[in-house]
Amino acid sequence: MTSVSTSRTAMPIDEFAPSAPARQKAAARPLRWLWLAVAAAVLVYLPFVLHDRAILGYRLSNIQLLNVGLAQLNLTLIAVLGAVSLNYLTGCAGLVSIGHAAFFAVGAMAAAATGAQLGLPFLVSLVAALIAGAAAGVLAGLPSLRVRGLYFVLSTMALHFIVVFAFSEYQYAAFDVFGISYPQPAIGPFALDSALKWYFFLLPIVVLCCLACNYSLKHREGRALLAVRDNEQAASSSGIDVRVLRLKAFAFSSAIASLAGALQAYYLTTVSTELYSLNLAISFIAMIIIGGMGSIAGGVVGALVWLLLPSVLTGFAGELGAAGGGLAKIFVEHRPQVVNLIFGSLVAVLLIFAPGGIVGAARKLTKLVRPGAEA
Amino acid sequence: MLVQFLLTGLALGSIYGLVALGFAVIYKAERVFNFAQGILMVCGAYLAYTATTQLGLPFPVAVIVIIAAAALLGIVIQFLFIRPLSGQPLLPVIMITIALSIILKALIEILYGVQPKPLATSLPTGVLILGDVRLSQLNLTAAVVSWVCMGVFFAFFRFTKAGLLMRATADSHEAAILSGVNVNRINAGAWAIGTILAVIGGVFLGQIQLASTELEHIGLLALPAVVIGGLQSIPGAIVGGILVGVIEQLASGYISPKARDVFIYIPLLIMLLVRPWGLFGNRELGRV
Amino acid sequence: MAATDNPILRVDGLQMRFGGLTALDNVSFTAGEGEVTAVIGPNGAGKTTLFNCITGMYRASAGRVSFAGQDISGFAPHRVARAGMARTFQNLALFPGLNVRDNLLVGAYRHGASGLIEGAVLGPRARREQAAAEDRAAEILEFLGIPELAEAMPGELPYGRQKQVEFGRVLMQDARMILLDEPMAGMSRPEKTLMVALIRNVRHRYGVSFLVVEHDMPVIMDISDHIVVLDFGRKIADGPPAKVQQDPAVIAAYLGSEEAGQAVFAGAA
Amino acid sequence: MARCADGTHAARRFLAVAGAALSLSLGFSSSQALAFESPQDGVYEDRIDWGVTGDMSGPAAGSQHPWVKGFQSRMHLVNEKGGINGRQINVLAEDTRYDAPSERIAYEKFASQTPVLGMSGMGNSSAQTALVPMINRLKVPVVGTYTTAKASVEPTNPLIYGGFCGFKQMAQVGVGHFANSLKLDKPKVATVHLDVASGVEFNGYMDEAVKKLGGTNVSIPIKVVAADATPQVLALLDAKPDFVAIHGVATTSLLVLKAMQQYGVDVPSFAITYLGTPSVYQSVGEAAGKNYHFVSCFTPASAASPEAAADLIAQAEKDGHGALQDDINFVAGWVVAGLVAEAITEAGEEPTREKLVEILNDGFELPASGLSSKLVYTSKDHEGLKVLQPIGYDYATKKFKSFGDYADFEQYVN
Repeated sequence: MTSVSTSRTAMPIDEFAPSAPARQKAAARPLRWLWLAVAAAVLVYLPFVLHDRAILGYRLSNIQLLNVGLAQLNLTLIAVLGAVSLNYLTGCAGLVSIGHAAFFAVGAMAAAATGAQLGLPFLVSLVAALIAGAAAGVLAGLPSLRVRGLYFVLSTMALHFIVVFAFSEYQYAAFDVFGISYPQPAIGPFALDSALKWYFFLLPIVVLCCLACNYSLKHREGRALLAVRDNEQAASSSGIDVRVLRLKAFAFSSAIASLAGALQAYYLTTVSTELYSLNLAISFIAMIIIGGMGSIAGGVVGALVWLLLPSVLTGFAGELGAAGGGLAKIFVEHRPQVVNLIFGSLVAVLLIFAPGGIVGAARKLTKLVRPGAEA
Repeated sequence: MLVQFLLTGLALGSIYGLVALGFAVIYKAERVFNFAQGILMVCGAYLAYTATTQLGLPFPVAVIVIIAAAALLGIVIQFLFIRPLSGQPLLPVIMITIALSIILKALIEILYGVQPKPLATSLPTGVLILGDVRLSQLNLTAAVVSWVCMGVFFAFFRFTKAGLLMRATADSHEAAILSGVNVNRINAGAWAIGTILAVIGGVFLGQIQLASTELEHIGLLALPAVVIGGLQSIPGAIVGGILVGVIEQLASGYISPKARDVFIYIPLLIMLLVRPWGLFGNRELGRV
Repeated sequence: MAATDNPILRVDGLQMRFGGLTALDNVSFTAGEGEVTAVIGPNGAGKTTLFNCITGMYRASAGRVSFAGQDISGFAPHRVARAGMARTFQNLALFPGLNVRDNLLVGAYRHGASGLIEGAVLGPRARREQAAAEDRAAEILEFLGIPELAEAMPGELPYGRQKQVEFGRVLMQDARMILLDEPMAGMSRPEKTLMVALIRNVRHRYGVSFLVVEHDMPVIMDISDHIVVLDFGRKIADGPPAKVQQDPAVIAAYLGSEEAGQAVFAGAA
Repeated sequence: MARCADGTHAARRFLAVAGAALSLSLGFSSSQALAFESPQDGVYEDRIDWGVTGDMSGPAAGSQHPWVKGFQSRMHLVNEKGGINGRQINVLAEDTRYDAPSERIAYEKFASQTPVLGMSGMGNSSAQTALVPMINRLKVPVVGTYTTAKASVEPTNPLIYGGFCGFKQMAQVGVGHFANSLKLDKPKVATVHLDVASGVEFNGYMDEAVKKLGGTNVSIPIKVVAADATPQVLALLDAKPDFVAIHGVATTSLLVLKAMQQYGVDVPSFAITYLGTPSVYQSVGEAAGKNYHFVSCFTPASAASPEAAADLIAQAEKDGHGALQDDINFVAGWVVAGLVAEAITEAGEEPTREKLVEILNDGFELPASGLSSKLVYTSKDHEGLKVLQPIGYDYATKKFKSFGDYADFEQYVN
């Protein structure tokens, strides 16, 4: 209590000696850059591996590449946007939503109106999707001013059905029964006409969105969101306007989801109303449960597992072929069902035994192994 | 035409109401919003297929087998999936019921295959003609059975010790624990009842159509039903079910089948905003 | 100095009814600028209800609250906080998902203006505010004597420490008045001594006014300048500690009999 | 640091673990990797890879799953008889859950990841429409689609070949046959259809076919997850049609038929091909089912001549699909696999995707086999199976029965 400052305002930085953890952090910096470089290198090289089906000239079998392809990776990147934005909303802001697929639909509609109907450039229609998503997010968040908990969840579900209805009316009125077809996306003269180009277009968007979510949580209003999630009373008595902040979080999250929806629509070239089912919304919830609620990494990991694991399982089932006995035979015969069964069970087991999802479990493990490591 | 729609809606709504009632019982007991209610209904259709077609049991015996199996299923589900999560926040509990529905659907498809199965129960199939109005005897039977089930259920709650205990437990978990009630057993009982009600609904829907996992989507109409009626309210679930049935008929009949969802979910949204506790629920809940 | 000379908080005829139950019945008092005002009373006297009405958690059925010259009756909690009033909660209100430093940083919310997007894109204002808040948090942790706990999660800390963290968050708000709801409850004797010292320190250094609900009589008598006594939602006494301590109505309210009541206050005399 | 805010650490850790797993799996099998053969078009020394996509666990699984099984059974038979030019046909089946993204993933997988000579299936018309640009780019031929989207055949795409009866022909044959046999001039028709893309499309073809005869068609939509068809049947009563066309899934058509019976709407009806399964007839019962037909370019085993159906029945039993042998979708899969086998055979000793396309595009014909009508591809028309016949069900013998020969109904198709 001897080192207390006498001024009421914060002390200038140089007068303040860094505390022990802060110093440790500074020492860890070079290692951190190394890690980032390695990660970047992997992310840049990965699509070429999947495209050429080889690493450094060594041809790899499909199963060695875990039965994963580039199209899948691109769709996974788009799903990462969905999962991360839902995790921002649900895990970080504490607003459970089963209407996340609706924002994908909103993005696809915004892109259809601007890109397909008005013929505006691709990037413009992505911006339109962001704006439409934010606006729709505010609308979807309005019930949070009146109801909470389960009732709020149900309002998002109601919203889902209403948006899907609007989408199908729009599709049938303005487009073909088979769906809305989007023009070839291009950035200036550069057309996104191959899976590789798409990957390198999507990757920075996804990384930036993840970083944006992450940074926002480390600053004033983002942190306030976490506070609201953890204890609404204490948060509001710290001067946080809970209602407005929730709407902002909703707009932020759904803008990203809507962007993802527009990207998905362009990527698939044609989308129809059936794509935006309640199952899609549920799959995003499953992703954040699997990955881990309340962290950006959880959203990323969850989307990876949800989109890639089925093909890995299917791939191994294919390898199993006629080799195995009774159980293997069921697996091969009912492959899609067994994959679903494994997925449902995975979610249930994680919920019961590892409520923090894979990321939470990994954190616990590292804590056990290296008790001194960061929390 | 209006009378016809209303009556058919009433008959159909009775089935929804039955499923919704099962839903409300589970919710009341454990605050579990059960997204697996739809697939539990599907289980009913397949249980009926097994009992009548595969095992060839006479219908009355089949009914007993189906009900016993449903009760067992409910208890097993409560033990394996729900009990470990008791006291957890909203989302994990919702999600585990979704996981449960994925698991059950996969198991059904592995056991029975993905093709729908025709049900051959000895339920009546004829038509009842009342003036201009025609009601299928099957729908009518479904409605009557639903009402009988609801009646039995009320009697159970009002007059039996187990029912009283359940009500007491639903009102206050702590008080029940303090007075030595085995809450786990009560909750398992609620799941058994909820599953039985869903399964009975499933037998009828399976008979009206086919035993197919796609019936799940029809079963999920119990969700808006129960919310419109009031999550906490047993009569609310039934009224909500009937309302959903009638809205469905009127929307399909006068506007378009596609409009059904908006005509169910827009009132739901309005209801949530204006009167979140539903038509019959208690006020205390869910407001900011 | 008498509270009425220079009041920062003026409560006027406050009334709170829940259904048929009257939790606060026409309560009026004032709290002086730079003073420690205590609210005492037996269990169920309406102390926490009073706090909740003042801070906007409850909307009072009748009556006015003015704070630093501003009428804050009917303000939502965040507006009360922004007006310069901070509070702690009876049963601790920390953010379990945030570590100690972040818990404190939330307290700095009202001093910033940067939004979600500014944080997301690392806008200059967001970074500036963040740096300022972090410095302030480090300073306060130092002041509380727990700089080594910055990275700890609140759930890992003993109760007394958690209370300190909550106090720290309140300090981050740089409020003109701090409402403490049972700050000593569940604390050990040394922890209580520390807390008393903290309150004194803050008051003297920064001139912050306090409104305190507390059961520990010796502590109350020790730190307060002014005491308000509630019983069954009504104010039964109001004055400096020495006077209130002698008030027969207060003593009776506490233990039903004057002798037993005197014993309660004896330690503080 | 906040639990929520600390993303980068866990992400980093995840990448590390993933990297480790990848390198482990590489090291584990690097010896094999060197010797790994990589044929572009899925043709190996001893086998040919062929892709199949279908909904095996989603909303259309009830009809597409039997189709995949039928395809696989036929290929088992082909393989048991020694394969094609000494190579076994290896069917790679992908479950696409009636989902456009999954269909996309599967197609790209067939292009390069597990390269195939060609593929069949693709039973979601929206997904198919979405895939047309991708098919034009990656050039894996699609031989035998389970449903043929308009965008796939108009304009004629050298890479896409229909393998199912078209909605247009279903409408033409159904309308033509009923107008003729009921001796109707200007028929009044009602079409009950799902309110999804294919239903709206079918209704459009019905409009066209009926208009040609100077008649009228009323569209009556129904929802996929309907639990009751009273509104639809009341609309039917209102329209007083001479006959009814039904587009839907098994559950909805059952509802419609039962409700028709309940209201005593005793008019003949015909359904689209996909509904030709015994279970529909069995659950609807004889009273309502005797006047109900479906139109199809495939013949269910029980309606075909014993010789024509012998292989199918034997193989279905052998593969454990006995219950499916009379399912029209199983037959369709079986027929398409036959088409594929024939095309591969004609593509020669060393088939490639290019050769396959050449063979099919230059004029390709399969005669009516007893299980299907004749199939014709010309460079201008890739629809394939264009002649259909109405089929009914005989409740006494529990067998399907056709109303003549495919040739008898050719007149209605154009």
